[in-house]
Amino acid sequence: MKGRTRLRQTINSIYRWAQKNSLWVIHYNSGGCNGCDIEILDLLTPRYDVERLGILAEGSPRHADVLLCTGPVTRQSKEGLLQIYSQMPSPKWVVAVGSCSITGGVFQGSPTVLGGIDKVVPVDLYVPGCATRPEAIIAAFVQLQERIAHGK
Amino acid sequence: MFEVLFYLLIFPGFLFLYLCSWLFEFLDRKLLARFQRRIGPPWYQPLADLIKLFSKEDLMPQGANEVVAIALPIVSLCAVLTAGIYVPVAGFSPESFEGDLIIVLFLLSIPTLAYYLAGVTSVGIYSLLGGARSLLQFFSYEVPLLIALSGPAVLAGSWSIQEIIARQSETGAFLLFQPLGFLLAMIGLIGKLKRDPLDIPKAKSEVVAGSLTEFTGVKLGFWHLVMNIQAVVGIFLIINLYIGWTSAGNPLLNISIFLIQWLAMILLLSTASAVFARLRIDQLAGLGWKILVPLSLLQLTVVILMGV
Amino acid sequence: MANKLMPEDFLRCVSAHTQQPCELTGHIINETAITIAADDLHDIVAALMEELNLTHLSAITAQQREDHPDEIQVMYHFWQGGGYTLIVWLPAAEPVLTSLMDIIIGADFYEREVAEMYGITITNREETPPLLLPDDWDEGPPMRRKEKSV
Amino acid sequence: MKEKITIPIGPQHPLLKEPISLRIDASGEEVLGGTLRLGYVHRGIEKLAESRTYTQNIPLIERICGICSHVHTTTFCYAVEALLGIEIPPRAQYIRALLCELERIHSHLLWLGVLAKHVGLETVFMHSWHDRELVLDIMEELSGGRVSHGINQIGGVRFDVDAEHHPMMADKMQKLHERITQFMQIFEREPSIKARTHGVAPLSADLIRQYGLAGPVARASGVDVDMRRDDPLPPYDRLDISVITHPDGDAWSRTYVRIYEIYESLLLCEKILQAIPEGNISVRARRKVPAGEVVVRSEAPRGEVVYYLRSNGTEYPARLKIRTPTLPALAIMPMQLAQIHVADIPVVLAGVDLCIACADR
Repeated sequence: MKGRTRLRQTINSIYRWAQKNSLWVIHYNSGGCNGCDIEILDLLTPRYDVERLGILAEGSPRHADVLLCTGPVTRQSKEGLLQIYSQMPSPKWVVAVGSCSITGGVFQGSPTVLGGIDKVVPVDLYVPGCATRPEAIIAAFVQLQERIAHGK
Repeated sequence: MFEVLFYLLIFPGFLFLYLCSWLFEFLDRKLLARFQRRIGPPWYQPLADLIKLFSKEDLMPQGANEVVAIALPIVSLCAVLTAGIYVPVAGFSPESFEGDLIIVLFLLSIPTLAYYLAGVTSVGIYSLLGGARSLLQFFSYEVPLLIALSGPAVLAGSWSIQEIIARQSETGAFLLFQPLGFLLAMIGLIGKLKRDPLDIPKAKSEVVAGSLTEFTGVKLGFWHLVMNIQAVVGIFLIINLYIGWTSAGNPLLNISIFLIQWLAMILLLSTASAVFARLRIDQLAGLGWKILVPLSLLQLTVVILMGV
Repeated sequence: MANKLMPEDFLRCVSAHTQQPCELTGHIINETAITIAADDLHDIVAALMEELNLTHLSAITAQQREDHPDEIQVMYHFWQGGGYTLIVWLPAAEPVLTSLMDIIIGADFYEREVAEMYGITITNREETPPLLLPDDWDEGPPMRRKEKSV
Repeated sequence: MKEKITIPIGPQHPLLKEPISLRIDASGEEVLGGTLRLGYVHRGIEKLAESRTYTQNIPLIERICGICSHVHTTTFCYAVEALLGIEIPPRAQYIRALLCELERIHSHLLWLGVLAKHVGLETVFMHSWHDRELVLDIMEELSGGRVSHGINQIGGVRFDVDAEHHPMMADKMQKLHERITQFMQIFEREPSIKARTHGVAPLSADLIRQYGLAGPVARASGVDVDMRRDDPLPPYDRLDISVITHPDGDAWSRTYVRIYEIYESLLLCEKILQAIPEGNISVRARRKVPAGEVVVRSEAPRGEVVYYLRSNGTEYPARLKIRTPTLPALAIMPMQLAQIHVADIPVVLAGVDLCIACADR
């Protein structure tokens, strides 16, 4: 029996190493001011270039591991957020980028705003900042990678 | 028996082709990144991507046909691997007979048809669109590609790749005789591999991920493997048909010369993908039938006259 | 650039198409405004378009002022060299407007927004889904004053 | 494969940075038409603005849209200052105009990258967004923020343009100028781009006038209107602006107009930096605004922004109406969709230069 569990452990650690080094990201804006979205797109550009960390931007939720969402979930875009989250194969992680995706930020109190991604989907990492800086998002990715390496 | 297993699994078989496809994907993404003033992925990225895809949960869209969705990537992987066996690497190929060029061409176009079937069977509008576009694209690049690739066969007077290589070592590389044929073969290869200027079936901003939109986990991993190995085998084929091979003493030197030719071709492909914008499907069809086919026919007649 | 429209011929054209007396008011800075009745809005705008070629409808603003709680003020901001506004007052109980879509197609989105934000029913145009409000919105027009909501 | 299909470009799609729901009905590769559903980004800004004081409103209004945040706060501040009857010092006017022009360059470069990405030219997307970092660096040096700058306040601006900013800005703008000329050459000579943009989704001038469009999309169809020249806010009446138009109104002319507008904005920035007068940068403004109404128009990167503001003597605005340029641009889009291929949808969407956060408010 001992050999089997050690085999399972090595396979799991290899899987974790692979998941750590190959995070495929899908971005969803749930009603924010697109300040954070252009900073997320900035991650792909030469100055910040997240492909060094093995991060790719994907178009289809089926191919994605990390859901990067911005915006203080408006009532109209809540159903889209749930649909994307359900389509993503596990293991999946959710990163909420920007102050309004954490608490509703400057749009708090508006009748059409739910105020925060964690009111709809479970969130793994919060990245504060109003128009989050690309460096902060990269720091969040590095932290997510360490968390994956240690088995969530 | 042991030797066949060695050929099948190790040298021109799965392991060698996988290592080549790993190197190909890494170099391709690295070169594209360097064209864009970016650093690009680390060397182990293709392996990490593949293992991660194998570790993912395998979702199946409700309406899709389970068996077909699993069978397609495996069938196209086998087709591409067997094509890899017949294509000589640095002048050496375990099996060669008259007419193996035609078999290789047929095996290399199985993944495209499998891609179309994958698109049609999986539920979802983007897969349907991606599948239909890949079929449309198949007809517009396949004819010029086949004619261009049959040019060397006509020149060498035989349909066996080894013969073509042997003939070229006597008369010099066919590239010098028919540069146009080489160009058409390259365009056809870009179309077959659905690479950047002609990546219409999987254009991210139009049809999300084409036929592969609904595929997850292991199946997606297989599809990526198929696409990469198809690229590797396609480049080997064009090197053999157009640059030929003259053995140079010890095997180490042979392998390195062949590798250099291979790297040059990858650079060519990456430059093409970094430089050109994506065409529309009707423009590609127009380009294919109005320009590529007449050119390839002209090329063929020139070759026939030259050959006689 | 089309010639600059003078306020005098703006007033002349508007008063030519309405019985009530109307005069230029300057209470909105940067704009020359005229208050008109709701039901001759349509043909005044039509006349303005033909005679003065005033086609650029910048925006439609609606509001329920605290000093006129039982009325809704709707303002059509035009622009040609300078700002020109037509002001219409509607009863807050059941506000009704005639659509300008048949002469200015651009008014479509502005009218739909004003209709759903203030609960104004707009006649002679087809029924359309909400423009900005979520599909499951059931709390009535959001911009109306809460204590006066009918 | 000629039966009718409906392609959902839903709330999430690689084509869209922001959520809208566009249902395209096509038969085969021909697009027949499209229906649009907005409201995914509607946060009720006008409702929120009534429950905040004028100074608290500036951070809110800055977050209507991340790309044109400075134009919104500038228009709002000019509206409040008009109601207060105060005149901000000329240096503050020039600094506001400088940031408006920098934001226009930033927005057009961003759009250039997005168009190239949709046409399949990842390389131009990477290069143009890398050069956009130059503009972001300048804005960060001036105001500390890359996207939302927070430089405006009622009565003037909060940060000054110091002496050592001038050489830094001049050098970066010179580099930007060379890069833009290279992009223009790429877009003019590259045959595959020309094939994808020439003659795609043309818009006639009177269609533009019927929809009341005024912006790069209108100028690309030959309608010669620019709020900086026709209805200028303070510093622009002292600067001469040449308006760039293009006669035939298709995807290529929209590209042409926007790229040359980057040149024009660079020139304007240099003129502003030379003509900037000395003096303090803000004036004290009372918290309570006397009763009154005002309408202010200004030129955002995407067209005409209209602000209607009414005050009732308290320190809270009584009514704030914002009309952003993307709304009419979205209204005209179904007309463009009726004559293109499925593969042209990205080019049309990029041509409209969608800013849904502006449109939905």
